[in-house]
Amino acid sequence: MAILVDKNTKVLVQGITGHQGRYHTMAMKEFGTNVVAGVTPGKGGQKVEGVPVFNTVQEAVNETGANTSIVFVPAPFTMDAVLESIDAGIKLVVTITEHVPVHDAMKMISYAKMKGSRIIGPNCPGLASPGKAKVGILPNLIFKEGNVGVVSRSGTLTYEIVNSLTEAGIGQSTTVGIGGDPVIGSNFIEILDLFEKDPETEKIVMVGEIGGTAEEEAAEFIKEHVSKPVYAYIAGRTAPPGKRMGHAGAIVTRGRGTAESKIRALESAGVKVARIPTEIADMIKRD
Amino acid sequence: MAILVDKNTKVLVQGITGHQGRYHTMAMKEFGTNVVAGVTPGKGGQKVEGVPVFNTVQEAVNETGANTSIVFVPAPFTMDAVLESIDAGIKLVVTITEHVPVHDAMKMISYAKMKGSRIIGPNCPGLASPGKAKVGILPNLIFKEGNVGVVSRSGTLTYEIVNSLTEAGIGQSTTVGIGGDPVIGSNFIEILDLFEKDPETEKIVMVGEIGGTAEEEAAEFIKEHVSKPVYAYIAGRTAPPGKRMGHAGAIVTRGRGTAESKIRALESAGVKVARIPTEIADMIKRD
Amino acid sequence: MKLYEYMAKEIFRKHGIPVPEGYVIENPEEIKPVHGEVVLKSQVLVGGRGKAGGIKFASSTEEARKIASELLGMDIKGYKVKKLLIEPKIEIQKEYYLSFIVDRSSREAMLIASAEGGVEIESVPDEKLFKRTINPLIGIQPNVIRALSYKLGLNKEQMKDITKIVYGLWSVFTQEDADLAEINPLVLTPDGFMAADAKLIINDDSLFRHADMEKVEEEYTPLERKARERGIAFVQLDGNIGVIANGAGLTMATLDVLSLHGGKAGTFLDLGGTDDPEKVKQAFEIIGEAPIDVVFLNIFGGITKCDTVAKGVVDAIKEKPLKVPIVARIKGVNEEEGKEILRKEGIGAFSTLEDAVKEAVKLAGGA
Amino acid sequence: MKLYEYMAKEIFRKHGIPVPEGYVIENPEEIKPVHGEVVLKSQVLVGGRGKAGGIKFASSTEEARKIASELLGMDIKGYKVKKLLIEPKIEIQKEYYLSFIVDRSSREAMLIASAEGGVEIESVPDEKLFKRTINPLIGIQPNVIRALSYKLGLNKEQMKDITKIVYGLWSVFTQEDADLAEINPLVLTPDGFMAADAKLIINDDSLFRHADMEKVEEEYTPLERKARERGIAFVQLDGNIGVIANGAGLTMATLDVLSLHGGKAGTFLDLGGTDDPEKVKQAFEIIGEAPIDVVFLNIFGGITKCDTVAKGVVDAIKEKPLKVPIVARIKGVNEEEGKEILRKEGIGAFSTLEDAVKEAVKLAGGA
Repeated sequence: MAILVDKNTKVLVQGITGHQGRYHTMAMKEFGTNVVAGVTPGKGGQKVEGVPVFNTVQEAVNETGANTSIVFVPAPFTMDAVLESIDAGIKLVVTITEHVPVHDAMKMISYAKMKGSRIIGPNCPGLASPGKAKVGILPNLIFKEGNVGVVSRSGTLTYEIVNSLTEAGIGQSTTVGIGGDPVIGSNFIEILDLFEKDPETEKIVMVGEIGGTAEEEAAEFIKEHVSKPVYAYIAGRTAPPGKRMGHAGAIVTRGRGTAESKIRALESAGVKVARIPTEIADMIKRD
Repeated sequence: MAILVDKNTKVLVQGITGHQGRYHTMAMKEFGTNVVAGVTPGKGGQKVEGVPVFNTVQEAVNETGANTSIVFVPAPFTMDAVLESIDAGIKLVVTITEHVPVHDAMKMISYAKMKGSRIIGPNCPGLASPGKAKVGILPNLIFKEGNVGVVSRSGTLTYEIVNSLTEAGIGQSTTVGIGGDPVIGSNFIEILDLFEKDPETEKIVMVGEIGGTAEEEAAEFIKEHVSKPVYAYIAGRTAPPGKRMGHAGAIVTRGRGTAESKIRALESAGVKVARIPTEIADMIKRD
Repeated sequence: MKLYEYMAKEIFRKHGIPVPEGYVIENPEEIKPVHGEVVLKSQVLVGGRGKAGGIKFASSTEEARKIASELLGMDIKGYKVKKLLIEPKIEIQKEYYLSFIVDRSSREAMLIASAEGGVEIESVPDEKLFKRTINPLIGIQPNVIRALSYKLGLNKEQMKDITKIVYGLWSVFTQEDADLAEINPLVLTPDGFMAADAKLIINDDSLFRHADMEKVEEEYTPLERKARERGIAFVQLDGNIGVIANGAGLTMATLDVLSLHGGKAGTFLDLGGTDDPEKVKQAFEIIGEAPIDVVFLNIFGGITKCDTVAKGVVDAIKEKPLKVPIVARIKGVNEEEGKEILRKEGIGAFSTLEDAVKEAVKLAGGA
Repeated sequence: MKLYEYMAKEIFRKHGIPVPEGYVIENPEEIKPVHGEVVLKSQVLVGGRGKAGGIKFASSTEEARKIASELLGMDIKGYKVKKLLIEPKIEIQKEYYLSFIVDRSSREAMLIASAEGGVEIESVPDEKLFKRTINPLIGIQPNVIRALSYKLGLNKEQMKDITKIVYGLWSVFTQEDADLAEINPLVLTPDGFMAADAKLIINDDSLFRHADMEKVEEEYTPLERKARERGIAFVQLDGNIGVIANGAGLTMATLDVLSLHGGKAGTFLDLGGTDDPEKVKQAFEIIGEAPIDVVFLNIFGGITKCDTVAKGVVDAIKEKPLKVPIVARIKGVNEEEGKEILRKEGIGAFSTLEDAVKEAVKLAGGA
C-alpha cells in the first residue's frame, strides 16, 4: 500500500529538459521510480536520462500511460502546465515550482477539483513511498520502508525528521511534503484522511509551521476522524512575526496561527507534540 | 429506495412567489413532498401555501435544513439562482426554467461538478418517486409506486408513457425528466447508472428524441454497465430536420443523431425499442 | 440566430480576428471602383453557395457590376440573395479550419481545427482533426494552442499568429453567446492567417443579452412566420394531416405513429404546456390556413386538463369554423369530460393514439 | 507588496470604486489652497496611524501647511512619514467594512463585509460579519451581493450602489493579483458609498505580471536590504547568535531549539535549497556585518551535500575572516566529510542539534 504513489505510479516530468527536471529525473529513477516520460514544448523526440521527451502531455500520456506528473516549469507557466496535465487525465500532479502566483494556485486547484485530479503543492518537495516510488525532490538516502506516514509543510525540516526516524529504525509508509505556500492543492486534512484509511500506515507524523490555521483545522479533523496515533512538531515558536494581511487577515485568523495556538489545538486533539524535531523519533520509539 | 428524491427530501422552491412556483408548490405538497422553504429575494417573511419564504437560499437552508431545490426563476436569472443553491450546500438542484442561455448552462454545470452538486435540467419537468416525493412539474395523477425507473428527455411524452405504465399496473421507482436542452446537468448515462445501482429499480424505461448523440452514448454505457432490462422509445423518426450547426456540428455528430442511428445503437446494446410510446407497457408486461 | 457572413465578419473583426476589408451592397450600382481582383459573395443563410454559383470573381468595375446584377435576386437552395459582400481577392497559400461549438456530450465548448480546411472539411477523418473540449470556467489556455499548433504542423511564427486568432474566436464564442463560431476556411496568406469565411450562430436563448445585435429573420413560410409571431412552435410539412399536440416530444411521437399507419403530417404544431384558450384558438387559426385535409389533435392532459383544452377547441372552431374535419385523441386528466365536449360538436374523440390515428388517416384519404 | 494608501486609491479608482479626489505631497509648500476642510493623511505601511496622530484635519491653507510640516518626517511605529495624502473632508453618515482576501482554508477568495466598519472592525463578532468564500473560476455573483446587502441592512438604492463597489473591488483583487484588497472604512455619504481608506497588498509572486506598477520598498535595515538584493532570505532579530540554516522550516526550528536552551537569535538567514559556494559566501558576508557574538550554522544535507556547504563556508571565511566564532551542526549526506572540513579550520562541528546549540549558547555568553 502506501498512499498516492507506489509501484503502479508512472511518472511524467514536466520541464524535464531544465536543470532541475533533469537532475531529479535521475534521482527519482535511482529511487526506483518508474519515470516514463518527460514533456518540454518544442523538445519532443529528445531523451533525458533515457526518458523520452514529448511536446505535449496528451501525447506523452497516449504513448506511455503516464498517470502522475511532476512539474518543474517556471512559475509564470506553472498553471498552464498543471492544467495541461489535468486535461490529459493525470490524476496526481506534484507541483514543485515555488513562487507560483497565488491566484493561479487558486484557479488550478479549483479546476483540479472539478476534473477529479489531485494537486500536491505548489512549492513542495513532493512525496516518497520508500521501496516503491518517489515523485519529488526529497533526498533518496533518508528513507526506510515502514509504517509511519509523514505529512509536512516544510522541506529540509521534513528531511531532518524523516532521517531521524530512519536512524532510529522507524520506517515510513509515505512522506508527503504538502508545500509551504498559503494556498496548496492538498492540505493536512486530506493527507491525514488518506493515512487514516491506508492499512499500511500505523502512526502519523505531522510537521507544521506558524502562519495560517491549517494545523488548527487538522487538529479538529484528527479529533473526529483519525484513530491512529499522531505525533507533531510545530516550527516557529520564536520566529519573527509574519506579514500582517490587513484587518481581513485578523478576522480570518481570529487569534489562531501562532505556534502556541497550534500546539494547544493539537494537544487537545490527543496529538503528542515534540519540542524539538528529533524528539519525534524518541516519542514513537517509547510508545 | 428510489433515486435522488425520497422521504428524506426537503424541498426549497426558488421563485416560489411566481405563478408557476406557487402552483407547483401546492402540487408537490399534494404529492406528499416535504416542501420546507421558498426563496424570493425581497419577499422574505411571507408564506406561500403555508411554506415560509426567505430572501436568500443560505438563510432558508439554515432555518429549514432544505437539501433539494427546484428553480422556477426566469431564464436570465436562472444561473445565479442555481449557483446560490450550490453555494448554500444544496446537493440536488432541479432546474425547470426553459430558455436558459447555453453558456450559462455550461457554467453552472461545471460549477456544480466542482462543488459536488447535481443539476437536473434546465428545461426539464423534474422528477418523481411515487409514494415518496416529487420535485418537479409532472402531473401527480399519472404515477404508481413500483419498480420501473423512467428517464426521459421529453415532457408530455413522458407523462403519456408513465400513464400507460400505470394503467397497465406497472409502477415506477422514480421518473426523471432530464430536460430537452442541448446542455443538461444530468444525462441518460448518469441516471441509468443510478437506476442500475438502485436495488428497488428492476427495469428501466428510456425515452429519447432525435438530435445530439446522448442516446448513442447511453447505448454504449448500457452495453457495458447496465444489467437490468432497458426499454426505449425514440421520438422523431419522421420529424422535420433540425438546425444545422455548421461543419462543426457535422464533425461532432458524425452521422449519429437520427432516430435510426439511436434505435440501431440501442438495439445492438440489447435494449428493446418500442415503435409507439404505449408499446413499452405491453413489452414490459409481456416479459 | 444564424448571422450572415458579413455580420459575422464584422463581429470577428471586433474581437481581433483578421478578416478581408469588404463592404456590402444591395444593388449593382453600389459597386466601388475595382482595382485588382474582387470576390462577390452572395449573403445567404445556407451552406454550399459556392458550388451553387453564389460566389464569383471580377477583375474590373464593369465586370463586377455585371456579376452583381446576376447574383442579386438569384435563388440559392430556396434562399433569395438580397445582399452581396464584396472583398478584395486574397492570396491563399493554404486553407485551414477552426471552430468552437457547444458540445452536448462534455457539456463544455469544443475546439476543432484542421490543416485541411475548405469545403471538404466534413470528410476529413478524425485522426487528422484537432479536437479538444474547453471548460467554460477556465477558458482557453496556452497549452491547448501549443497542442493545436503541433497537430496542424505550424511553425513558430504561424503559432504566434494563430494564438491571437484562437483567443479572438474564443472571445467571439463566449462574449457573443454563440452556439457555433466557425472559420472555414481559415486561410494562410503572405501576411499571416485570415478568416476568409465566417459562420456565427448566436444562441437564441441569449439574445436578450445582445439587444444591440441586428436581428436576422430566418426563412419561413408566411404561415410559419404568422405562427412565430404568436409564439407558437409550428413547421409546415408536405403531408395532408394537420397535427396539433402538446409538447415537442409528443408531437414528434404523433408524427411517427401517423407515418407508421401510412399517414403524412402536413403540420407540426406544438401547443406546449398550455391550456390557455387564447393560445388554442390561435393554433386553430394557423392550422385552418394550412393546406390540409384533416386536423389531428393529440392531447395528453397532465398539468394541462383535457376538458379545458376541449373547451378551447370548441370555442375556436365556433368563432372560426374549420373547412376540414377534426379527429382528436384525448388522454389523461379529465379525459372523459374532454371527449364528451368534443363529441357534442361532432368531433371524433378517441382514447388511444392508434385508434385516432387510423381514423385520421382514413379521413385524409387512406394510406 | 503592500501599497501606500494613495497608490491603492488610484488603482481602486481605475476599477470604478469611488474614492475622494486627493493629491500627494512630499513637502508643505505643495499644499494647494484649502476651501472647506481637508484631511492630511500620513502615508505609511503600518496600521493604527490615526491613533498615532498621523491623520489631521485643517480648515485653511495656512493650517494645512503647518500640520503638513509637523507630519512630514514624523515617526509612526518606526516608519518615517515621507508623503501625505491630502483629501477633502468627507461627510460620513455611516462606516462599513469591505474586503477580499486569499483564504487559505477554502483555497478560494473570501469576501468579508460589515455594517460596523472603522478602526474597531477586528472586535466585531463573527455573527455581525458577512463572510463568504468566492470561487476564483466562477467569480462574484449577484446572489452574493444580495445576501451581503440583506446582512448589512441596505436599502435598494444602497444595494445598487454597493454592487458596483463589490464588483470593482473583485476586479481589483483578481486583475491586480492581490493577497488583500480592503476598504475600511467604506463610508456612506450623501452621494452614496465611497472608499475613505484603501489597503492593497499585491501578491509578491505575481509582480512579474505588473511590470508597470510602481514598486514599494518595505522598511528594512540596511543589512536586510543588502541581503534582499542578493536574493537571501534574511531578518535581523535582537539576540546575539547569528543563525544560518537551509530551509525556512529548519531555520525556524533552529531558532526554537536555541531559545529552549536559553539562546537568542540575532539573525534569521535561510540559505534555501542551495549549496552554491557563491551564495554561501554572500550569506557569510551578510552575517559578518550583523552585531552578533557567535555564528550558528545548521545544515541538513539532502539534495544539498554537507561537504559542499562546508567547503563553501571555509572559502568564505578564508576570503573574509569572521570576527566571531562559528559553531556548526552538520547532518545528512556526506556529513562526516563536511564536519572534517570544518574541524580542520577549527570550527566546532556537531551532529546533533542539541549539542551544537549548547555550545553556541555557551559561546554567546550563556543562557
